[in-house]
Amino acid sequence: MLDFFIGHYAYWFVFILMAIGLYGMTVKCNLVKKLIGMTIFQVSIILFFVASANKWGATVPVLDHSAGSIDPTKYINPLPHTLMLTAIVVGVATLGVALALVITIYNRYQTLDETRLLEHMRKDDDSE
Amino acid sequence: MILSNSPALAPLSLLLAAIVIPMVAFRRRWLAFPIALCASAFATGISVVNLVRVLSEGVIHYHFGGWIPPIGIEYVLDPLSAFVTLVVNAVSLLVLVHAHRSVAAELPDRSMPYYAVVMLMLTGFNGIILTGDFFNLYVFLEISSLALYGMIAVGNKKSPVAAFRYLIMGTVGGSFYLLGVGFVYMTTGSLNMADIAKIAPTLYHQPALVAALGLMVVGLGIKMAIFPLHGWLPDAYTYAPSASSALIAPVGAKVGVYAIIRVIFYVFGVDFVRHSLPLTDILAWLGAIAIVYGSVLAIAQKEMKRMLAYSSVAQIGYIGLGIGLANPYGIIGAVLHVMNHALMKACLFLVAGNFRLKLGHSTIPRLDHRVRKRMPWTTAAFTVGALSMVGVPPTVGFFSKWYLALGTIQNGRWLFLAALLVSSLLNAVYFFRVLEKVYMKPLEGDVPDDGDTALAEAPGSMLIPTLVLGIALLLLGLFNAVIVTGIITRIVPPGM
Amino acid sequence: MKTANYIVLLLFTGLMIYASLGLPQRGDPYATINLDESPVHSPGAAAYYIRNAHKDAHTDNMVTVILADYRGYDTLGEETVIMTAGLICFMLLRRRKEEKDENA
Amino acid sequence: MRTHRPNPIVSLVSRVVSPFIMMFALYVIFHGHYSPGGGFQGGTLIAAALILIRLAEGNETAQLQFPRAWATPLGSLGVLIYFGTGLAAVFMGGRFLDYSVLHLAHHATMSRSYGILLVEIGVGLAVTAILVSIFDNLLEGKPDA
Repeated sequence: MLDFFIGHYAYWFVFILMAIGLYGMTVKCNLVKKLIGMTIFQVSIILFFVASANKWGATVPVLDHSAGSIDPTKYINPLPHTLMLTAIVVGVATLGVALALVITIYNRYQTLDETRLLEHMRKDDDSE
Repeated sequence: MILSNSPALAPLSLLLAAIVIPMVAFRRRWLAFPIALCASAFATGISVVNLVRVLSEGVIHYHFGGWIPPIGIEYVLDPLSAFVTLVVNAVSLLVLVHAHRSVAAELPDRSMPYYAVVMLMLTGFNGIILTGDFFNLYVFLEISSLALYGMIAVGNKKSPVAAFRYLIMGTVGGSFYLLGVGFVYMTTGSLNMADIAKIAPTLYHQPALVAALGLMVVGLGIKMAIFPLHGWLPDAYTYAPSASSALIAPVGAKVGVYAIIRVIFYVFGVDFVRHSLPLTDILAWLGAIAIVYGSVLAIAQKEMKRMLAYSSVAQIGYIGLGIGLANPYGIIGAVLHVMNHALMKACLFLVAGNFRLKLGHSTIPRLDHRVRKRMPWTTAAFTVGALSMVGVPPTVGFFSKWYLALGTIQNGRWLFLAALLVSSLLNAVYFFRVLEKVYMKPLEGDVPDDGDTALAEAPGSMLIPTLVLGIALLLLGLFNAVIVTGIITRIVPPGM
Repeated sequence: MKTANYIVLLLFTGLMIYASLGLPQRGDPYATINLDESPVHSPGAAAYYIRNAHKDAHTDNMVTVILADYRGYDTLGEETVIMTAGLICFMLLRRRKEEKDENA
Repeated sequence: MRTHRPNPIVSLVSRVVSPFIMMFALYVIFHGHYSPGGGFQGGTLIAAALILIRLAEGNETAQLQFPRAWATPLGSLGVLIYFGTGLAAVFMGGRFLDYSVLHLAHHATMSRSYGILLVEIGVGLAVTAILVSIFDNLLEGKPDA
């Protein structure tokens, strides 16, 4: 039972973090707060992968020549780390585009509050 | 050399164009369009070659860097992926030809980055379709979605808000998909689709794998706007520049549909889905609801692009219904409808673009029969597209509905059959509303019939793609038996 | 509306935690992902990388070898993603400045 | 920066620190074969050094160091280095991104090693240029400019 807990509790914290991120994205009205939630959400998934790469008693995946023959149990799984390097870059790129959109929106409407933004848009629709 | 590398060449040529455009066309902007057009034409040619090769040689695997699959990344060229790449590349080539004038009119000073971003979107789509690796699919999904956010955001005043909402939704979708990949990787230890297809049947009722399937389908569903997750779609299509909506609407959602077909039927397999999660039933019900919901809302719209956007929701419902039926007729209908809807939507959006260029608007109540007199060819193309959407026999639209109807009858789902029939009526209502304005409505007031010389047929670069699509709708309808027996029957996945 | 949101979030977290119960023990060196062979006898990718990275590419850092060689196509995609982001920021925000540059 | 007030301490410290960050970044890129590191990490560090100068010295002064017009073509060049390495392999008769056929060294494994280095340099260049470009563009689109 305790073994099972130790083998899984990290994932549960990751999912709680994920829920916090989703909360920021869905409930908050300010667009920048939504972006903060989005970043938390993405980081939680990165943590999920990195947590899964762990092996007890293993070291970083850089070959140690002094160890002689290669023992896969002595190095943590390198694949999730590689995938997450890519995912981090994707996250940065998305954040950059999102900030560009936020700046464009602020320049046009002078507000970042979603409810007021929708009001402005409805007004524009009526005037057309 | 070209032949041995042909599976990878379509996305790579598009990517090369996207890299070269910012370097070459930074100061000489007029170069951007020819480069983009050449790359798109080359990709279309390569897709034709690939389809012919697949039909004669069988499935082709392409290993990047020479590494064998679970170690490296592979591209898989089977009849389904070859067919869908050809549809995507050919339709976008036609739309790109059409887009030149409307980009010059709507985005005069941003044409260089715009064409580069269009090339990146097509790279992403080709990559998603061809890849045989789950993580590679995620990377290309993100390339195409980032490009889509950008293409939507350069429209009118409201477009950045629409793009931002799509960005938030799309990121949730992409992250769900990535989480699903994580679950799959941790339970099976592999990222290669063919490898997982072998391992998954040994893991029925493994909650992590079931969750992975659910997360992947929901994630892709958000990206492709399956019915309850379609919230971002109408605004995005309406506020985007007309070149963007004509490029995104026909092919964007189809790529998501393709990915869902691939994940459900080729990776996890029908048996896994039947044993673990009532996913196909859910998809079928959502599809049926989407068909009716989208059609009803389309009737209520005044703006033509928004009407077409809601009609897209309905049409994606047809495809979802076909997938959800999970029998051979359903799959044939769904894949055929992928092609049909790409052609029909492209045709109709091009017509909307022509109206926008010549009339300055595409609002339905303001159309009148002057349009038919001055723009006869555009009106003819619209008529063919509308008839095809309704499903009148000689056009392609009839045949996919026919196969879907056969599928519902085979499964004995009469309610879904009813949804199909009702939606055909609703389609007729909202398209005949436009046709009635164009053909019947007399001029308002005493405006002299030939006083307005500005109103004329669209220029050749816009008219020809529209007409080609209109003729293709008729021809492919007449020869659809060839496509179905030659290509699509070979797509029906194993286990059905 | 807000309460519905909270309920959905709680349900999501609960479902995910339930799904995670089926995952292998974290840190187990003999879990499926870390084996040399998958259950259907295809090579296990992670163990292959650890064993052969140095032999194949004469590079000690396995992450570098996977990133640039075994899964190099992913990294090309990653580059493309960030180039897309740069181009979109350019397209959305750099307009007035470009005109100014050309006038000068 | 709109209201840039020069501060001698900030200016001096960032001017001194920035070259060392870049030095370390080059180490991270070129030593990525033997220790944690690589193109993306190093590229981000160079971009951080450039952005530090932009923040401390004001955007106009920083243009002397890295003009904003370079960023987009340079980023494309970085991706082109990566893409070109892959395409060269196709022309030498291998698969896309198969560095062993490139004959960068006598042995196929060493050739792979050099191929990886080449690709990492491309990644570093692209990431540097594009992160700076995103920063510049965000600054340029600032409200009421």
